[in-house]
Amino acid sequence: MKVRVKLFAAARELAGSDTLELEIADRATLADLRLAVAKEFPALQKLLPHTLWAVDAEYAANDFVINGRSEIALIPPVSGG
Amino acid sequence: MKVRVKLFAAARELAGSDTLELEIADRATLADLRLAVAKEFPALQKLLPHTLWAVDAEYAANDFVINGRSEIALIPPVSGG
Amino acid sequence: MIQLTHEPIDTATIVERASHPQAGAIVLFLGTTRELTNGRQTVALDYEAYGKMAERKLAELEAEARRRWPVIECIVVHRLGRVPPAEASVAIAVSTPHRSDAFAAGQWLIDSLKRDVPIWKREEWADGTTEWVHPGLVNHRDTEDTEKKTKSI
Amino acid sequence: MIQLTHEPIDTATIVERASHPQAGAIVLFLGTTRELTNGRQTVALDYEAYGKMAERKLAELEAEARRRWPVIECIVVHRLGRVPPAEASVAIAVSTPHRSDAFAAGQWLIDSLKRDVPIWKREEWADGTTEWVHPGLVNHRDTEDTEKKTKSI
Repeated sequence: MKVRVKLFAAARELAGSDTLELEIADRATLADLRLAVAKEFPALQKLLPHTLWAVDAEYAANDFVINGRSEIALIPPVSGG
Repeated sequence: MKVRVKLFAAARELAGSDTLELEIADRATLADLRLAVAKEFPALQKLLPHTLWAVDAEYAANDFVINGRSEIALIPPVSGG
Repeated sequence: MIQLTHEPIDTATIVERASHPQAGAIVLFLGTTRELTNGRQTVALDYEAYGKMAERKLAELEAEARRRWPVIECIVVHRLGRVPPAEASVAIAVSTPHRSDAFAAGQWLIDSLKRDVPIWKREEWADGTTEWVHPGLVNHRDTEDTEKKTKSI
Repeated sequence: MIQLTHEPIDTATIVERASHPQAGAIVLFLGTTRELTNGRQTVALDYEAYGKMAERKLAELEAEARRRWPVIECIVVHRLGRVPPAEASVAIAVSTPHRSDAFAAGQWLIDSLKRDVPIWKREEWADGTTEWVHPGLVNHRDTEDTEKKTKSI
């Protein structure tokens, strides 16, 4: 299954792109996705342990099962305000 | 000794004047002045127990000894803001 | 900066004065005339001050706030005279490097102002009556209202 | 009302929107760009948002504030893009019948915004370097600085 991951801030700059594209197994979770991102995009490895996931613009837990229709975003520690 | 007492808000309205004039004994305190005001201006009797004194634009204690040069004001419970 | 004024309070100017390149936070508090108090309708509030003493106390409060918190700019303005509903009777703006100090100083300043500064308000009720507000004092009118309520239960 | 904007924040309009005849208090919080952070000079902050999610989270925060406090008007505006020193990156205005609720709700809103809303700032330092701010992350540059300091002691 192909997934796209939206990137922001330092994650976007480290990856050199505002979107990642990866192939993951059907019924993979966000935890699986994190491992896949770390493997395929080494530039993000140091940042990844500090990030959260958003699915369809809402925070989502690591055990969330990814489907092909959702918008997935990697959320580094926020610093608005 | 003649003293003047500045009045504000309900005290001013109850007395019908923004200043009281009284004769008090030399070396009288503010506590003495309160008794004198209550006696000479009965309209203020109900309000007086709830008031503070100011001498020269600063709160002053009941045992303050009045001198002829100070500006004395009766301060009802404040309600600014 | 402290000020007593008979003019409407210009909040934009106050925020402008509180702004500073070393400030990370500005808290502006506005006390505004509320149209309903315990179900009774207010046409306006009318403020009176012992001007000389009120200015002195406000200056003391600003100085004390600066001792307690790392205040960069501090503006306290109290309006006098008639203040209609939704308009501000008091404005307090504080800027600090970090936000928690601005909130703490702003709240302390308005709490202290209401407790210590010789300013008084008079309610102008919709029924044409007026009433000085002196907290802790039960006025004749309030007593009547309470009796009526008690009887109607 | 919540808003993300690339324009300078108009605080006068926000205060105007927070005013209401049933309100006795308005608290306005402004987060402003600070020129110095730990002795380093900031030329500007540059804000980026995950727009769709930031708007949703801000709307949730407004709804939650209205559940917790008797909020009459609530305005939260966050500026995006480049914000020079002394200008506001965020404005939060809350009006309530009584002042303690306005302070509590305003402080809770900015604390929650900084913790939950997907917005990020990038420091633009006077030496020409830039640096995304990700709390909890030690970046390479900070590590170097710490090492230098440690060695010089």
